[in-house]
Amino acid sequence: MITLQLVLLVSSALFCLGLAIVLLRRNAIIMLIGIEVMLAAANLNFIAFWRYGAEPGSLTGVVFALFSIAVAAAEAAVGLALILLVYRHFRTIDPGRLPVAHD
Amino acid sequence: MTETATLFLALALIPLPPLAAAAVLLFMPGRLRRPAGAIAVVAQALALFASGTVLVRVVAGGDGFREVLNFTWFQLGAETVVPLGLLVDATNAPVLLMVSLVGLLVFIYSIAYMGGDPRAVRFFCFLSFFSAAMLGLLVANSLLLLFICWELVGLASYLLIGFWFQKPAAARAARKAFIVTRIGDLGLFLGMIWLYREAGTLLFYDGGAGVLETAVLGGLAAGAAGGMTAATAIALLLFIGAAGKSGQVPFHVWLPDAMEGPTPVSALIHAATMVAAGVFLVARAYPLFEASATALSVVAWVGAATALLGACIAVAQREIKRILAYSTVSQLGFMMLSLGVGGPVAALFHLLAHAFFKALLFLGAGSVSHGCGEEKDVLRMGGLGRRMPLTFACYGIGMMALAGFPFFFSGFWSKEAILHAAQAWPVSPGPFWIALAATFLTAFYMSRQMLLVFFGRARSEAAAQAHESPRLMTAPLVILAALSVLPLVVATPAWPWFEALVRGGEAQWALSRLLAPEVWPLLAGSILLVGAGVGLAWWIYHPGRREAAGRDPLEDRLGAGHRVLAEELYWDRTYDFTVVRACRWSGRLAAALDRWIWGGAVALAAALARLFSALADRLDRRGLNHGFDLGCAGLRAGGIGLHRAHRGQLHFLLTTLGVGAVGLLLLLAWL
Amino acid sequence: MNYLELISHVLPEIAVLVTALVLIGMGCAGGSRGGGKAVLAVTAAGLGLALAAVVFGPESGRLLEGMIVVDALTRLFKAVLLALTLGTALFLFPGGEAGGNEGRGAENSALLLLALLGLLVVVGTENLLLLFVGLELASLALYLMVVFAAPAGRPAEAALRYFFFGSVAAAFLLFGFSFIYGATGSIDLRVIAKVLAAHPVEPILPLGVGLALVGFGFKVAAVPFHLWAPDVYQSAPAPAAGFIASASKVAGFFIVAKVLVLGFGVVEGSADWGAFAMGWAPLVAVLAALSMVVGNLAALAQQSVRRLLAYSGIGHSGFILTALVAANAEAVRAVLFYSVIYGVASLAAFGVAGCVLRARGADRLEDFAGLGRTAPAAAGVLALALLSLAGLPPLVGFFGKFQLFAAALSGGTPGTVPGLLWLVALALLMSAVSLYYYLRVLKQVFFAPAPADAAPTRDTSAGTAVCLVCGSVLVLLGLFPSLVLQPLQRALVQLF
Amino acid sequence: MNLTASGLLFFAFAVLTLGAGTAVALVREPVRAALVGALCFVGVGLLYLWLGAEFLGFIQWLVYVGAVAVLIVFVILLTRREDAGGETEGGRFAGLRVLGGLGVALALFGALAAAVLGSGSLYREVPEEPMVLEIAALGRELVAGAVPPLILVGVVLTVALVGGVTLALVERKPDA
Repeated sequence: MITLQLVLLVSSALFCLGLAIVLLRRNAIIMLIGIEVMLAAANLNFIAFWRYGAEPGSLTGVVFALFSIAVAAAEAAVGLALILLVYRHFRTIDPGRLPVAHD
Repeated sequence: MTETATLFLALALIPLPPLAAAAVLLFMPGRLRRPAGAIAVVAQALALFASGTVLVRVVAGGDGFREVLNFTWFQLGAETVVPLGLLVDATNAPVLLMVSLVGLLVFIYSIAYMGGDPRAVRFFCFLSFFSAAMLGLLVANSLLLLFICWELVGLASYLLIGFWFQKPAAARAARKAFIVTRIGDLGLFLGMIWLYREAGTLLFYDGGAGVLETAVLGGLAAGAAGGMTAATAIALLLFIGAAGKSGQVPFHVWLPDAMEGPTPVSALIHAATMVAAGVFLVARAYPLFEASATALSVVAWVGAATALLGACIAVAQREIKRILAYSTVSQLGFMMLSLGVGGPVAALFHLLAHAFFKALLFLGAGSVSHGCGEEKDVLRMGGLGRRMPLTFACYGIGMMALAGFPFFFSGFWSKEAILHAAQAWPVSPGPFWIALAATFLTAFYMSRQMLLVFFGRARSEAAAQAHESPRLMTAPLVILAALSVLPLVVATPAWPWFEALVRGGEAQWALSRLLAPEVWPLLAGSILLVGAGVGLAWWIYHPGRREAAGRDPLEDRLGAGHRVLAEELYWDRTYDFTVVRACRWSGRLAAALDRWIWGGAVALAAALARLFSALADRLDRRGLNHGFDLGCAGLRAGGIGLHRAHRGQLHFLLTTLGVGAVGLLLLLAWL
Repeated sequence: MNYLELISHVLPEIAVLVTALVLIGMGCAGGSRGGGKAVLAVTAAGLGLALAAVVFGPESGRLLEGMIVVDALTRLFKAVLLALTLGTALFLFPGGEAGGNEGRGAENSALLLLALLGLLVVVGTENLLLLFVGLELASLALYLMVVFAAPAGRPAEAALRYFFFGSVAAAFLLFGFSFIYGATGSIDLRVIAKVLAAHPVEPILPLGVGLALVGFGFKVAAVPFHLWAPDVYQSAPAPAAGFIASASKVAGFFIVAKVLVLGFGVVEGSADWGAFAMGWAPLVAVLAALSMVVGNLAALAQQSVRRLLAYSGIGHSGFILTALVAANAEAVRAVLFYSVIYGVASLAAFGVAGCVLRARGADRLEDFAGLGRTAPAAAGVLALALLSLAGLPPLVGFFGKFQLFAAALSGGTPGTVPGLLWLVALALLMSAVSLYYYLRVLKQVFFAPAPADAAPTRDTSAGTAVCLVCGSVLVLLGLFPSLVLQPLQRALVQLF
Repeated sequence: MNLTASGLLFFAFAVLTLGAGTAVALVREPVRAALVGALCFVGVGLLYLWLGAEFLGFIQWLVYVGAVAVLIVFVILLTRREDAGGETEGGRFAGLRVLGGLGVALALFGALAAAVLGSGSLYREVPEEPMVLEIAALGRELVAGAVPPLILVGVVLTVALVGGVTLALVERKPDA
């Protein structure tokens, strides 16, 4: 009774929620969480397509999701390192308060 | 070696010596001015010799002579071959001779004129480079090769106009010339690509498969695309390029400004050769134009408008070179007009004749201002006839050739042929009457210039102490004067040798044709018109009159009309009111949007505003003079507004990304 | 499957990876402190080895469902990427010191190589999974490179922007890939193409392609996904900016062309004027048009030359995408050819900008005044690069543009108005605008007198060599385009 | 439409996940936002479980809840000294910004939902046979078919490590 469509709607909503977090919050760390939510939504898609797929014997979707979790973790690490660096220089993690590059 | 091989060796030798000279001069130390000039002159002389050989061969070849040498530039896979080619026929052989001859004379003149300039070596390098590109353009048998040389000619012109870049006006004029002609080149480029799409080749002649041969032309003229045939569209696009280079009305604005360059440059590039490249392109691609009556009509009307407007504006100019520049615009209009009404031979002959006498006039003008201390205003000269007799005599011959004095000048007969062709045009009598008016005005403004410069009393200190120029400068004048007279024999209705050469057939000598009923009334009429023009000029500017220095008697007689003409028809002012305003306002709009409305709409709206202003800029530039520079400033201001939109905060950037994504998806949904 | 076979097909990548690890080791051991020369030597040696591995490695192979693909095309582009990276390294790490950050040369070079590794993987795969991981590897390394050489405030801010922009774009890309996987059941481009040819297309497939285009648009800096580029180009240290502008962009265009034409050629749709049809062609056409207009107009207003180059790069993305819309073999050839020469030209331009930046401390237009006299080699190459970008014959940029636009017009039946005429006309108009701002730079370089107190701009010997190589490439390819076109054509014949 | 236990469970997990996600967007205090973020990741893991990918669910919890969320909270604590009051809703156009962000997100959702609802083949139920993700099969896949990405992910993590370490090293050498 739960169709694939419903799962996809949930993942789409999750993706847009992640985007909304990125666009609405002015704390770089929370924005980072938003990005992770977006990536998680994509993973949910992969798993859903795998589960509802024609040939569940193939593990493609799961493997893709697995790797993207790892990549997302690395991305989070780099992001946090950059945020810390910016914090050290500007004493803020609000991107809106960073001096914008001028020329 | 076979005869054909020798011919192509000679053909290849035409652009190569100047190119080699340019390469050598590029690396030559700046103090070796004399050797530099010598190298350039020798290279040019070689090119002239080769051109002469080629012309002799063409003349000997007779009827419809055409030799083509195509070679593969490179090949991709089995079927895609990119060929280039060389071509010699009666269309380009005389022009080749003219370009290398005028080039040689100008080079010699330059040794004297530019001898003292610290960057003379660079100057000769650029001149040789220009000459090589121009000659390459003429011998090309491929629109691609022609276009490459075409662009190089533009680059050389940019470098030469801006040669005295310390003068801000020169730098501006150079940029303006480069960019305005390049806008024309866009049309040519687009036409070339389109032609390539239709024909699959860009060779002019290729044993039946070239773009100017019947097989391809038939295909081009057949298909209807959006109300016109492909031939019409392509021909019009090519004509945009030709109009840009040859200073036809929408694009003529760069030509008068280009006079900021050194005088030899004006003579070589902006009188004799480069500006003729557009006319030559149309003549070269004439079969393509003939395939489309619409395109030919456009050419005719644009040419007529240019001829008249150029002549009108020239009437009220005061700067000696500027008068000549507008006269060049006007004469180029005559050539285009002739092409449009179906007289390509007359156009070609006028091109050749004009090249000699206009180069003569420009060099003469250079000699005049050289003689009276770089004075340029004709109203502050006067009485130079006595102090510079040789220049006066040569200039007089050039002036009479340009004005169309009867019988003994090449200009008379070439103009006669053009008028004749225009009269015979079945589509409309308009261009013919316009051409007659322009003929009258030409005689008037040239007489005005003569009277003001060489007759009467000196109206300034400098003019009173004028002296004749050095031998090296006057010698080319004499030769050019001779050349302005001599070619008359080959293209009179009595002995249409030139027409026979280009069109094929045998020229018969028959003096009686001059008195044929379809010839003599026009002949007589145009002589009357020229006489009227000269008489009017004499009436207004006769040497005995006493006016304050620096005042043009025409001003009093024409009143407000004179001001309109002197201000070059107020095109600047109009331009300022329309385009520049539009640019500035759209820039402000972009900035305001940036400030007040948040979101991705900003970038979009700013981009649209910029797009429109850029379009407006392009559109309204037609017919508008140095407001162009203001236009560029407006464009820049708009660009700044757009740039501000991008300097937003991270959230703005990310939202724009989101808006872009949504936009893409909505576009998908909409489709 | 045989590991040995696998290894033999990825030898270039292994060479780059090992070199990067060696450099990291050198960094840990403090090796770079002694002298950057050692770092540069190791980097160059590693790149040389990788180049050799490309040249002498296996000529074709397709392993693990298209994860590793070796054919003439991938080998050609791996070689191009390696060469561009070598140029970046020689040009922009003078003496191995990166912008005053002594002692970081080793790690910096390692990151450069790791970014390159990501790009090599991306070029050599037809599998969406490896494509994604490779892109992420390149992106992460580049984020770090932007901030790495001089972790002062401004690069840090630029890196943070770059990171957020890139991460959001990557999320879009991944989300799009998930839909593509769902709609076709595969992540192998060849299989996807087969499935699409056989089955009706549902809306989620174009949805997936559209979302993926966001990610690709970020990579090639196409409007409206370009906003990171000006800041990053301007604030990043020269090596990173040069790499982003050349190698990274070449790989970006390669992968966009390959994915769209190879995998989704069936759902191309149409961007012909008045006959738009659903598919990726109208989307790419819109991106192309926006990029050309925004990039070229915004470049008019720039004072910083690197920013100007960034906007001009955005404009060039538009030109390149214009041809891609036509989506035939000719178009792919034109796109790939132009992206290569664009990479060379912008490497040269960024290299010279980097030299000026080092000598005078800024890269405003005024700082280029008199360069023609103080550093003629650099100025000459800058002129060649900019005029080539402007498309002036006989430099190679002219022929590249001719090919691009000829390819864009090549579709449709002869005798009718070409469907993409509107796009090509816009592109030509914008390329006329571009001439204006390139001339602004060149005017400063050749015609403005150098300020009396300016530090002289010196070329390093390696820098001069790269200059000369880039310059001669631009001229030589202009005269003999077949040097690159011929192998490209041969490689493409296998593909189509 | 009859709700089965499994269906109810799906809705519960979905509501948990989306609710927690919404909370991240709304909660002002960074630490709390991070904690509800972790809850969101837990919900995503539950959805993985529901879909039969137990292994991935556990990985999700391990990586996100165990490592990333902890790291995030840690960084928030590191950076909160002067940012204690959470983010300032400063700027003249905060309202417009929120409106724009919401608008973009909603429009995107509309586009996604339209495409998903318009695809007929997605109206399909879960295949009947019980689905178990065999870890052994996954392992075999990783060492056989997915070796290149496996190694590459290792490299990606190396980059993150090098980056983190080196950027941290900068702290010891404050710039002049």
